[in-house]
Amino acid sequence: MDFRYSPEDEAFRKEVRDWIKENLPESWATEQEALGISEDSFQMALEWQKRLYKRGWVGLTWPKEYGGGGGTLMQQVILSEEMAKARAPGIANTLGVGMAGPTILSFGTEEQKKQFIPKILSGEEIWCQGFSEPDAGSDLANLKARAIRDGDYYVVNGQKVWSTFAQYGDRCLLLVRTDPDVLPKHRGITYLLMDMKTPGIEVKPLKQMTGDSEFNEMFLDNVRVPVSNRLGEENRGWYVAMGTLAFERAGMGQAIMFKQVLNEIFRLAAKTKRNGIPAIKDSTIRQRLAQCAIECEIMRLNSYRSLSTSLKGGGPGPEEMFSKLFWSEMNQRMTELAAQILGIDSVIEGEGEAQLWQYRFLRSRGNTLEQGSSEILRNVIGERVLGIPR
Amino acid sequence: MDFRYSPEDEAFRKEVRDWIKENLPESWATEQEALGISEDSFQMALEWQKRLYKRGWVGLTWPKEYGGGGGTLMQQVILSEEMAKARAPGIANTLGVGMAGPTILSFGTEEQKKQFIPKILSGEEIWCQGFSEPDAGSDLANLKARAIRDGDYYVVNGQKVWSTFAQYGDRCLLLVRTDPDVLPKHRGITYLLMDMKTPGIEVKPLKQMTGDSEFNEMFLDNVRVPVSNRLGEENRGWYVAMGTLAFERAGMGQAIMFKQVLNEIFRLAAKTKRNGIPAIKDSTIRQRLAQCAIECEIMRLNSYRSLSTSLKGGGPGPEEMFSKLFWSEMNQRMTELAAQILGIDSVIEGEGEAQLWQYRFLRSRGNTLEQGSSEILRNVIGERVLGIPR
Amino acid sequence: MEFTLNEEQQMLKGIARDFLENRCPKAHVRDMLTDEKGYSPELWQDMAELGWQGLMLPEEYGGTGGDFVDMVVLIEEMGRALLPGPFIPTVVYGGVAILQAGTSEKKNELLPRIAQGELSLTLALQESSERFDAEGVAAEAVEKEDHYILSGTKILVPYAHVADYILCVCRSRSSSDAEDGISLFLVDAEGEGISCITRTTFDGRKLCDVKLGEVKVSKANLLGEPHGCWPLVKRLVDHGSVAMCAEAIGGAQMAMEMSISYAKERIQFGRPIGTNQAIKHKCANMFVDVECGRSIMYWAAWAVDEGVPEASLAVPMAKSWCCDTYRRVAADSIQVHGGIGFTWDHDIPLYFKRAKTLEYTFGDCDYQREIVVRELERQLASG
Amino acid sequence: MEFTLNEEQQMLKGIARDFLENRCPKAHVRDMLTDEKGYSPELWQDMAELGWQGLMLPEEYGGTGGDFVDMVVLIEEMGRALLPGPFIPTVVYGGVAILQAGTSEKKNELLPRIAQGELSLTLALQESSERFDAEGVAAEAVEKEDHYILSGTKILVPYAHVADYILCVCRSRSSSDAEDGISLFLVDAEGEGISCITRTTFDGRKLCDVKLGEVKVSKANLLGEPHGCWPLVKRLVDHGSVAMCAEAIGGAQMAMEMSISYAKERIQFGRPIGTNQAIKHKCANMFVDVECGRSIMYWAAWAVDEGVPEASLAVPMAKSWCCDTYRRVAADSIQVHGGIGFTWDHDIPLYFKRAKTLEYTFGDCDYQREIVVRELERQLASG
Repeated sequence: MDFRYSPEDEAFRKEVRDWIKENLPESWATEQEALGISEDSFQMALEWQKRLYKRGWVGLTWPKEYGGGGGTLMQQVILSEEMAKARAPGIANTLGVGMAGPTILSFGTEEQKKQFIPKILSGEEIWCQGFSEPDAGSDLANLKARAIRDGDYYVVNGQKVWSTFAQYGDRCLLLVRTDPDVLPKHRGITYLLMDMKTPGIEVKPLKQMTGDSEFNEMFLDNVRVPVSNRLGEENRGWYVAMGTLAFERAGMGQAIMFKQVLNEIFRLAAKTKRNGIPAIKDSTIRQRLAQCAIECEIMRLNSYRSLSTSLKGGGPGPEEMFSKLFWSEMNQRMTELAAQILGIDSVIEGEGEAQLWQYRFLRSRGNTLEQGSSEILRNVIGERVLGIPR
Repeated sequence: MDFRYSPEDEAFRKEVRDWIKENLPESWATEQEALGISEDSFQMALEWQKRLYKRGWVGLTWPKEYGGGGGTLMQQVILSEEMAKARAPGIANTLGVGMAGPTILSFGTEEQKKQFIPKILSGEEIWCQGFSEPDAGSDLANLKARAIRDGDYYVVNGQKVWSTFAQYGDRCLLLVRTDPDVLPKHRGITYLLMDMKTPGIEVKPLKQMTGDSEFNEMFLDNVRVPVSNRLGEENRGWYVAMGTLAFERAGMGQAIMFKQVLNEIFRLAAKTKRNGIPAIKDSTIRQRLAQCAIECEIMRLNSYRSLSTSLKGGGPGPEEMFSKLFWSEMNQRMTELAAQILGIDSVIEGEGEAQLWQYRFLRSRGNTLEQGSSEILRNVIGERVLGIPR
Repeated sequence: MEFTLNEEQQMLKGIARDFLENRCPKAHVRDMLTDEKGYSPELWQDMAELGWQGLMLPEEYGGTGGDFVDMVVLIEEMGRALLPGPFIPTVVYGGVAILQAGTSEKKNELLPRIAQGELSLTLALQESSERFDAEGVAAEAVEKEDHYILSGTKILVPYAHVADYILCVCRSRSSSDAEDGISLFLVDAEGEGISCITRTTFDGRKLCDVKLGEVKVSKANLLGEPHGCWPLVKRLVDHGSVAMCAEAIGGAQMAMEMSISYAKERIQFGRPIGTNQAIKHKCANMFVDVECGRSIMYWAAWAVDEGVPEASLAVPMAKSWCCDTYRRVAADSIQVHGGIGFTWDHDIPLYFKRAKTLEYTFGDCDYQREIVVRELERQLASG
Repeated sequence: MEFTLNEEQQMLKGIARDFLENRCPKAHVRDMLTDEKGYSPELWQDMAELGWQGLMLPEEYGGTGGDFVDMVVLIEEMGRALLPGPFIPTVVYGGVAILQAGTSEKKNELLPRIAQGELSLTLALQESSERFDAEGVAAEAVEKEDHYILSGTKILVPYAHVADYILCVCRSRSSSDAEDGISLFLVDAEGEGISCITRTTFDGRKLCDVKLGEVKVSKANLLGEPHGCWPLVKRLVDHGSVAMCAEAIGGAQMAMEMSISYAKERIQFGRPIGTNQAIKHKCANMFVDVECGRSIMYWAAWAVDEGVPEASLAVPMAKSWCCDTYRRVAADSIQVHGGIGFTWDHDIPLYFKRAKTLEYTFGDCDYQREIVVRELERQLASG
């Protein structure tokens, strides 16, 4: 057991730091979150992605032949760590790089890889997704958006919800039903890569309780998707989709981001009075601060364990199975603590720091719902990891 | 809404207080709990029951014709309150008065009432129960102890567990299977009143994690129970049993008992140092003390609500549906708090106050299991009270 | 011993529910989120016609002579409907203060107008110290001939921007005992020297910073004894806290009912989601918490109304339990509803936000628990 | 970057599990509940033959030269088996203290005997003040020619009744800084003036009150610098705390495995009880908590072993999380098992009781969290 980084790793880290110092405008470090979900925020993310892409640091571990960086996993981790420490903005093509790319690299044809991967990395084509439907949330296999084969095309009709970033999307990861009769239902699902400019697609933003719109409803009316844009075989889309979800791991960068949020809460507790005394002098606040700090540290260590297992070529370790379950509930506790420290100021509309905490607090309620609710994730752990029957 | 007692009630209260002052030896107030589950403790309870019986205060609300007191519900509540305040010992025939009597009064024949009720009240016949079996715990309807009709007798074979006070029992509330084939299974169950002196009964104490034995295993080998001792119809015992469980309400006396335990914890916190300072100066301990105090008070108020509804002749109110769920989990929090205040002293074997808290702490773990586990009770609330499907 | 709603209370509850379902649907609540006043004067007038503003006032002042428990029955329904507006400030702070401490002239002048829905009042207590006790009162009242001059800044004053009168808690005399020297003034909100900055909570309520810049107030506008008003102020806060408990329980009840319905109706994996214990047990816990909250809330209401000593424990206990409950129930309701419960257009987030605002008003649940322990220590010490 | 067990560690783990399943079954654990010594000297000897007491000692002293992480791998298995006895006091307190601060004479004299299983040691730190910091140390050591005279009373000294040597933490010099003036003495447990009262915890461990009645200790038996031993004592406590975390995680792991098995096997209502989310999700939570505990426990072990500054945060974090986890997992295991899990003869209560004892040793989880915040405040203040 050894938690030290090798000299090569540290050299790469310095390279990253130096580059960030030169390329990341100082104000960007905090500006993006303040901008919320907006066109301005998206444009900043796009510009940042372009700069990173030029340096070869989008898709750092992806094959060079498709525009990737050809780097090591360790380098990728260091890159994420440093980006998080510098509070760099996110990239624009979150879903493209986080989900579409890895999925196409795993399941796509050579043509598909050549066609899509480079533009994912450069940000030329922004990806969104269309998985859930009104009656297919936790029960995703129940999806009904129907695709009927018509020559070299699938003709798709149906409705999607919770389509992340569909308002900015050029292309879409789409799950459709190609066999309506088969049981179990997940055997009749096909995975398509849909061009968002195809006629018949209508996107309606879905306003969240925060007031922002990250998600959308998407209505599909006789949308024609070429069969060549099918990923994997017909009716085998479920297996591709399950592969996709495996790429949604929380990484080291996220752990560091939480640690920074924690430090902000500490500073908030030091400067905010609660019932007449600084919040940080209050034992019950201190207990909660400590608990959040412990959980943040555990998240970091779990990421190290995953990394260490991956570096040795092992499959996902136990700690990866609950990473999202863990941080989503932790984040609710953290943002609730910040709100409690601020007290009534956290519920008043306005501007400035209190407003940011208000946003984070409200937004965190979605964490335990999106990408598998906590209830579903506990089922998965109980059934798939611990082997308890359904 | 009015939380005051009427002058008549207050007069009765004074009568009870005066009587207790004359009839309850001072040392008894604390001695019984210190004696634990033992023959001495049982004999004290029996003596106490006899004194109360002589005064007409066992079964205060039961009809006079069977030896009851013919009093009002309000008087019964006041009696319980005062007994709890004086820390009077429990009576010996807990199960007889708490469960057997009310069940026989509701479902028994005139002969059964005349035969059993007076001796329940006087303590001449101590009752125990035989419901659960190794494979019928939460799933009580799955019970298998088989009773086969043989003339005027049922011949019973099988095994029971968690038989409360079977070691002292003269008579037993017994659930047996008379129809092994019927579905749903609960339609083949019969309710018997078994004489514990019948040949073929073997009782083995079941040692709990506290070291005490409140419960027993009971082995039945060709035990002959007269058909005249059947309660209700053959194969209809389930409905009688469900009626029985309804009598297991937590009452006002219990609420007061918890309030006294709470006060003890307060005193404990005041005199016990924790990390160098009195525990009561520690904010996190204070928060927990407050939460326990609030819960104790809620339990008292819920009892008042039940009482008020009953006085008006109404059925059980919503608060009765979760009384046991509520206090069992509250008691775990309370005893865990006391243990935490004592710290390491609470885990060391010895004598005195710490030992009593250790016992209470360990014993409380059984609260969420006995008489319907918390999981089962939440199901019942969800399904029967809220109408959510199974 | 009587711990059930009487017939009149049940009738009041029924009427209130029908009226508010009709007149205060969620569309109205949403409209008020961005409304400058934050409430509908028309609805206010119609409530007055139902006798709501006068519910606790004696008949001689145009009221119906109910008690605080009746009021709490009504407020529970307002919480269920998320009714916005200055009802509690006007009726519970203003009405109770004038009724309990006003001169007969003030009573005759103001109470009938409250009952008729002509007046809106509020209470200005808190200051930048963000304390809830007497030590937090720094705003000064200096005696001068037949009047006082008030100066200082009050914060978080509910609906001061639409108030006709503001009850101002000021320090009129310095003393080693912080609770001594507190006076309560009935201040004309239009009076000279008063300025008001209005802030909106995320559930659409209005909280104002009220600046008292040398405001001249006649001695006739003193409420209660000069310098000795802290007990009255505390009583007002107790009334207000219990009113908030009622709002919380009413709101939690509604969020729970919505969750239970959704648990029965929403089908996933071929069966209602409520068949899963993760959902079913959440609903069961909501039920337990809400019913327990109802028990302690009504107990506190009765104790405050009767002015019995038990009130000093009942109020912080109720505030802590009911606000914890509302927060937990609303959060779990989002979880039961899944993604749809996280959207702007769904009603559950309105309850979730309201729960937070109530929780932080007059001290959060930790604070209330600390008060509970202090009071219990005092009681145990005095035997 | 390497956060997995290496091959040797995995082998050690496997051997330990097999050996302990065989030699320390629950029947042995139960026998020891009422045993006067509280452990089996025979088993102790066999463990020494496996090299366990010498695991962390250099080869020159008869050890195998492992590190503290290796030791923690072993102790995790001991926690799983609920092995009673003075292993941690002897090996972690005694062994580490002598290795880090002993003179070469003492090392040569004692370490080989530890490795061979000939010696049992313990640490006497706490006193009636029930504090865990230097201010709690009141026992005095008065210098006199070539020796010190020790007086005072130490409490909660593990297995002092069977110890050959007791490491006594005493105040040898008064100072305004409580951490200054602390010395550590290696005291012959049979020495004149020492008396020992043995108490038994409900999980069968022995904790002794050790009275130091003018005990004469030669200067040769000083460990480390006189007056400057608090950092060493703290290091010993850190090692001990992490060892307890390992015990906790090993025990919690076993309680969890038993619960999962029971959830799969126990049939009620015609199906395994684990099909109910109330049970399934409890098991899932156990799994998350235990795995997280393992992550932070190994991190703390590495940090303590390396002596890096991160240890000051890692240790209280690990102690708090691991002990919380053990308590929760054991309590939930009783609940999963139902009535049978509440009986004396079932193994789960043994884990439940062990969890409580570990929780309260060296400060409960609240205390650890308070230390975490203090340390974080210090770090943030110093940038």
